[in-house]
Amino acid sequence: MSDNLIELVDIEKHFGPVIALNGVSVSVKAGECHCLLGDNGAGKSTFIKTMSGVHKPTKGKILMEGKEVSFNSPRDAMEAGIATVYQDLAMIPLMSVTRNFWMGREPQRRFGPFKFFDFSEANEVTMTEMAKMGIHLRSPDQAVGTLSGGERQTVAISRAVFFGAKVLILDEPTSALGVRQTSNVLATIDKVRQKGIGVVFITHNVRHAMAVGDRFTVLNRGKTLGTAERGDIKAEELQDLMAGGQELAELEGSLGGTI
Amino acid sequence: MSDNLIELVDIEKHFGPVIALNGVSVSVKAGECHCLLGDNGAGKSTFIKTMSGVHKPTKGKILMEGKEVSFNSPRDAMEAGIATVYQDLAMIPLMSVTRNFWMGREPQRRFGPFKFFDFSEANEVTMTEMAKMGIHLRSPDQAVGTLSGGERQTVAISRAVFFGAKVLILDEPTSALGVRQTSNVLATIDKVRQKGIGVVFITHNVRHAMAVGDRFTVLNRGKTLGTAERGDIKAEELQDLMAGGQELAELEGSLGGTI
Amino acid sequence: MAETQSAAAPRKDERIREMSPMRKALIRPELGAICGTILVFMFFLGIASDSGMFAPEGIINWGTVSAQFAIIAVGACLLMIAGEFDLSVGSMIGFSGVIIALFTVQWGFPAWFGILVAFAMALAIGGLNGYLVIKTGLPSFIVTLAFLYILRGLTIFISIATTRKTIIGGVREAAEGDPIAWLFGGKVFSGLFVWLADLGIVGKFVAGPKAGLPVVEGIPMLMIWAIILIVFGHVLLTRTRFGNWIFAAGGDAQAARYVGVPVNRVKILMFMFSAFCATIFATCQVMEFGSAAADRGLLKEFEAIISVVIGGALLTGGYGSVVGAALGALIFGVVQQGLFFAGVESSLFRVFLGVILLLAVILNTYIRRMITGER
Amino acid sequence: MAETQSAAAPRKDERIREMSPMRKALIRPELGAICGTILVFMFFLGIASDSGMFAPEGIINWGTVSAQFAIIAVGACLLMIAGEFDLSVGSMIGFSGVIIALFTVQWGFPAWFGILVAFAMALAIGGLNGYLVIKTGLPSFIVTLAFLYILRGLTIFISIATTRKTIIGGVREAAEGDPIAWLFGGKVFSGLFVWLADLGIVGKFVAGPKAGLPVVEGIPMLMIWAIILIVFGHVLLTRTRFGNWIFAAGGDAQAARYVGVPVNRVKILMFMFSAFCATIFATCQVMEFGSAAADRGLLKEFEAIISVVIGGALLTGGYGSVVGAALGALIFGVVQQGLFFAGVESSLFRVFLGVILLLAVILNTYIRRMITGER
Amino acid sequence: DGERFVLVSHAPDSDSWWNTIKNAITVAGGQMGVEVEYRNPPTGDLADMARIIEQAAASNPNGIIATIADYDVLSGPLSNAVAKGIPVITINSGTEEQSKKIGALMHVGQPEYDAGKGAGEKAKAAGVTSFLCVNHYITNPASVERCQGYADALGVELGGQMIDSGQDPAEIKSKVMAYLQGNPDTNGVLTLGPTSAHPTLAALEDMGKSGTIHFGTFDLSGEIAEAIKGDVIAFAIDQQPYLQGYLPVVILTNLARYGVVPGNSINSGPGFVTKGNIALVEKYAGEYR
Ligand SMILES: Nc1ncnc2c1ncn2[C@@H]1O[C@H](COP(=O)(O)OP(=O)(O)OP(=O)(O)O)[C@@H](O)[C@H]1O
Ligand SMILES: Nc1ncnc2c1ncn2[C@@H]1O[C@H](COP(=O)(O)OP(=O)(O)OP(=O)(O)O)[C@@H](O)[C@H]1O
Ligand SMILES: [Mg+2]
Ligand SMILES: [Mg+2]
Repeated sequence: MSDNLIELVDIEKHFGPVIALNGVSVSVKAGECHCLLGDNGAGKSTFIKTMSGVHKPTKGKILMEGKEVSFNSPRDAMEAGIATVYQDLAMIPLMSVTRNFWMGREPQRRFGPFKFFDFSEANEVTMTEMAKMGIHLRSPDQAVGTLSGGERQTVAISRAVFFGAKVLILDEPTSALGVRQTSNVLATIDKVRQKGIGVVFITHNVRHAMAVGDRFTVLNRGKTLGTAERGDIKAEELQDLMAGGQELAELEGSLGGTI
Repeated sequence: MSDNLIELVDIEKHFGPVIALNGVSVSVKAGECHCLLGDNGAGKSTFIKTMSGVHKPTKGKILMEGKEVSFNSPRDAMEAGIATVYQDLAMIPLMSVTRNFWMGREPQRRFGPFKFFDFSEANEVTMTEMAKMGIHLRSPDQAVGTLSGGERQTVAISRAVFFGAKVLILDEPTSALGVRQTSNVLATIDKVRQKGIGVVFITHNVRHAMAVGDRFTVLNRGKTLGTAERGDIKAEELQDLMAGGQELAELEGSLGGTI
Repeated sequence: MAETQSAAAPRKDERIREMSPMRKALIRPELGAICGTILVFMFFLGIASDSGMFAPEGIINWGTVSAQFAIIAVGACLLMIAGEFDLSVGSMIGFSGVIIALFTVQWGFPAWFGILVAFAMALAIGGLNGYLVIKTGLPSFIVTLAFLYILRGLTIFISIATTRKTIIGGVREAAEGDPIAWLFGGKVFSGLFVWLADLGIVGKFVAGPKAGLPVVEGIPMLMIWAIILIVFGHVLLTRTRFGNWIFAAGGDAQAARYVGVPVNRVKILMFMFSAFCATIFATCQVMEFGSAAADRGLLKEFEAIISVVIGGALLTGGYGSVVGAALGALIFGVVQQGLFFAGVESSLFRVFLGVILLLAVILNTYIRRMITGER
Repeated sequence: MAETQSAAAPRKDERIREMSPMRKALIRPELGAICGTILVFMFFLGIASDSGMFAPEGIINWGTVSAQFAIIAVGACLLMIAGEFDLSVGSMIGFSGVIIALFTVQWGFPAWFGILVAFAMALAIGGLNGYLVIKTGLPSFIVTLAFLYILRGLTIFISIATTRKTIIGGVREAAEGDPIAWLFGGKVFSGLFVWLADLGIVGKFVAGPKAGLPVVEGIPMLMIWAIILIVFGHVLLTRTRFGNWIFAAGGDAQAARYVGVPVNRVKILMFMFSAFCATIFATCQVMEFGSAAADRGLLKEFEAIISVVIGGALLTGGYGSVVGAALGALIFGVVQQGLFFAGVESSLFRVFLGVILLLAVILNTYIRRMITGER
Repeated sequence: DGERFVLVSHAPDSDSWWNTIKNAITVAGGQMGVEVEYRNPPTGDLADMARIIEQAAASNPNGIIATIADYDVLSGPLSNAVAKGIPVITINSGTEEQSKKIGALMHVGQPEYDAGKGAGEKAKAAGVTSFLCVNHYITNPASVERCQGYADALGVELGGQMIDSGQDPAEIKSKVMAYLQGNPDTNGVLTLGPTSAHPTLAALEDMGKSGTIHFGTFDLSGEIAEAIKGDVIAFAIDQQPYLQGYLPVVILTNLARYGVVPGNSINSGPGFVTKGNIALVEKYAGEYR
């Protein structure tokens, strides 16, 4: 638990004239849930996309278990053990659950010189993994489009876990979910963490962050405002930080401080 | 404040084999914020779409200020004073702020036998209304695509208010927003309510509901679980109700009860 | 309090460089088409200025071709901005022409009646296209592709079944003295050109039956129609309530529906307008050349779409400009005729067209991203 | 605990009626095409069974036409499932054919060399198409529309510039004894048909130099190619990792990219495969008929797309089946040739085609919604 | 009685020239009491035409009438039909030799190149030195042969003098005008049919060049007849398509009924329609002429 699974140092990322990240450092340890918080446009998504190989950082370095690495594609990052679940892009609704589950890492079976998608294995694994997460599918051929939002998130998470992710990144997995679905996802995060996987969890909801987070990093306008351990910081302080710290007190006052 | 602006009685709505609403009654008073809560798929969106004329109810009736009405299109509902802001569908990103603001109710100026879109008035009103809500545009021609999510919500809300809505419906306006943007939207709701407009506010976040809500109605699987006044119910109870009331206690326990 | 807070936000954004005001003023949907037009004219002024391309007859020449493209491009442009497109334009041109010829020549009705029938049928078919797209929720590509085949088949079938010909001549004679027909086939401002010829600005015929008359007889009604439609389309789109609805229907039909825009009506009307433009095209053609043929208009749908896209409209709807589409048609016409004036091997025209299309669209995409903040 | 809770949810959903297992087993992407095929065969068995349509030569006849459609439909199908489409297929057919003919007849290279060059160029152009779509982010409609014009223009230009003709004959003679050419132009199983003719099942020629030989010489290689491509496409799509990537690339390119699917590679490869299929088509045609012409393949892109769409694929990608596309091609071929057999006025063929397309797509949409839960 | 013949042409659906032949087979069919079907590839793709011939052969008609638009493509299917014992008569494009090689009974028609050459010889006699060939269907091989024959008869390079005009009348007109403005020394025009002839007439009219340029065209129509009378068009090459449709049906019927057949091919053209012989032609132009 002491050593960092992954460490990103002084990451900068520019998109043409836009400076999306301006020197952000974050590290994730095994078995911890590291919450990434911040306002809209703070750069959270950009940051984790850098981590998962979607963007190449303009400056800064990435260390995996102490060694410097460089990801040229999401595939590289996945192979290094970094799995990412994006809110809207977790699954492809037109495809079956099995095909989605294995997408990009399909199990193959040799057949003479040819390799085929091994459906019997894939289906079996999918069904059992889904059952472990509490989702009982009618059949592994069922299209993802017929699942609810929370179920889709869960499929995506269990896929990541199954493929032996060392670091699991979740970008706003709970924003569109109801209370029950949310608690389902949070419980899943908790389970994943207990397996010794490092989780990066992005949310706008301080309560959700407090519920599962071990450490909290707040981004603001492309910079880190600092990292705090669980227990060192209260929900209200976090909230202040997330909003940039200014003027919010006033507003909160008028609304009862319960946002 | 005593009389109902709008009252929906025993609404049922079926989509082919799916029974989305199965007898839901809700009323909204002037100057109150009525929160609609419930799990994913509970039927909240379907309910408010019935209210705003998108769907016709399979059964049940709608009373506006005591008189029974029937809406054949969103236009009808708008004309009766019901304005709705949908989360993802509030604005059209490719169009300018002015065009979005006036969409569907463009001001016209006669010019002989012809009527033209009165841009000078439209632009002026847009700029001042936006400024009132705290958004300073570079120019009214700016495309909505260049605004942030919270700003888009605010434009949509101020549009609804400007057009003299008596009832303002907001479907999950805060789910993708950061803390600061959220408080902005909540503050806006507060302002709107103070003008004597009835607000229907859908959210999954109990805190957001508690922050601005006067009454709370929880839907579950197409039915009402009941309506409570502010002060009569605690956040935790509401949370329980939203999740369907079962088994959640257990889960909460393991996660510290702070979802 | 909320005000101060978010009011401050857009102002103090240190993370984005500001655009110069000059650049901002220039950036508009039709910018690409404007640049393209300037380039194309410069190019042909350079290589073909001594070929008569920019003499009055030359201008009327490429002007007419461009006007033709512009007429169907306006319809295609508004429809595309409303989020749909129409592959049946070409077949509709053939169909309307044959209907007019059948009624006037074959069945002996007055020309105005034939024209009215053709417009009525075209509007009905356009409406049907739109109705099917709306009701079935199918992509307009499929529905109008089906009508591309259905209309072309019907046109050939009807003309063969009734006249045993696929080319029906004699319309001009039949339409002689008709109260409406001259609106489509005539030429205007002939007096002006006689005057200009007397001044020596426009040349005169020196030989043949027309010796002494100006080489340019007048402005063909085709051009007048093109101008009317461009102005109408432009005003409709940018200056009216309905224009705002067109943008809204194409930008996000669902969002527009929810604020009360009658999206279905807008889309169906635009399908009808596209068919209307095709019929204008067909009528002008029939009246000018005096004959209708079942194969008229082949591939015109692509040419309309190309003009519109060169003009900066977005294939997926919600963005574009009628002026841009008109400039696209102008580029199309000038390049096509210019290559002839310049004496380039004519089969290479298609190669040029393809290359121009690609370049224009890449430029337009870049401009659009700057305007709309799209990524 | 979380388990029990959501585990229960899908089971006790009282708000949705269950589908019968029978219905569930039947519902598959190609269901519409299967029904269509059955209907079409029943129809023609009814009205044209005595016209020779179902005699061996008749079967070979519509079989060959369907095989032709199927060859390009397989390419178009995989490309469409990968989320793109290709309007340059028809022009590519003309281009490849002319290239082969130029190399073998005009420049005297061996046929295998000409064929290889044509395939190499087609793959390069397909790759370029794909590269442009990926790099510029433009819709493939625009990019391939540009290539529709560019390739057709080049084909006409090259053939006129080098041979002063738009048709180049004599390929068969030039390809005599070539080690590769028979793969495209030959016929197989001739022995079988001699035997069948001796049994009297297949007729024999009665006059001329071929007297005594069976009227069906053998199965044309075109059909063999169609079967190979269908099987290859089907297995690739449904049974391999790459097939899963094709679905993923078309279903949601961004989501696929994020889980590590090399979407760009998949799409570019599919553009190349589509060009490859077009070249197979062209080579078979050139080798069978011995000549190439610049107008070959006109409008074939639409026919390929129509076959694919009748076969149940989604125009916007991510959903479809190669078997469905093959059945779509079969329907297309049978209807086209069958109407001839049945003696229907040929111009009505297009009307039928349009109507079948509309009906098929409406049926397919309904089926797809049941499968995917799409709304 | 009730024999069934199939006529397969190479023309796309909308080619107006073939109406004459369609009308001819209707007339002949009525007179002979036989059924004649007309088939053609919808887009004019010759490979599709080969399929149609195969299909026609499969339906076992009493005879097939077909053009030899491309010998390479069509010789196979046609000789197979002959080998099946179906009498074949070739018409229109193609040569007598090709017809013989296929094993057809006879050829009724006129080769395209020779027709173009005939036109060119007339033009040369009229003093044409620089010409324009308006090709509205450049993708069809026969069209290029006509222009080539014309050029060869004049003894000049074809080169850029053949233009790819497309099928849209306004575009054809504009392109002709553009060409003539760019090449003012042009003194001869050849159009390949009504589709290109009508807009070219309009173009000349607009440019005031009607009657000043030697104008030849293929095929006839009302407008063309009018222009011949008005001295704008010098001649129209008429291969008398009516005969190409009528004769084969009559001959095949008689062959089927009485086993009689003439021994030689028939040249239906080229007939040159000029002001001198226009009167009779005009009445039926586009329908039977
Ligand atoms: N591809 C891109 N091109 C240009 N600018 C971009 C791009 N992606 C992100 N940005 C900009 O970078 C900044 C950070 O965006 P990012 O999506 O990382 O924010 P975020 O913290 O995830 O916000 P949210 O909470 O709304 O998801 C924003 O200003 C955004 O506009
Ligand atoms: N057009 C439709 N056709 C068929 N079923 C529908 C349709 N719209 C909604 N439903 C179904 O009706 C039920 C209620 O959906 P609704 O969108 O109202 O839920 P919600 O409470 O808004 O959920 P969320 O919190 O996820 O937004 C769901 O089961 C949904 O699948
Ligand atoms: Mg984000
Ligand atoms: Mg909802």
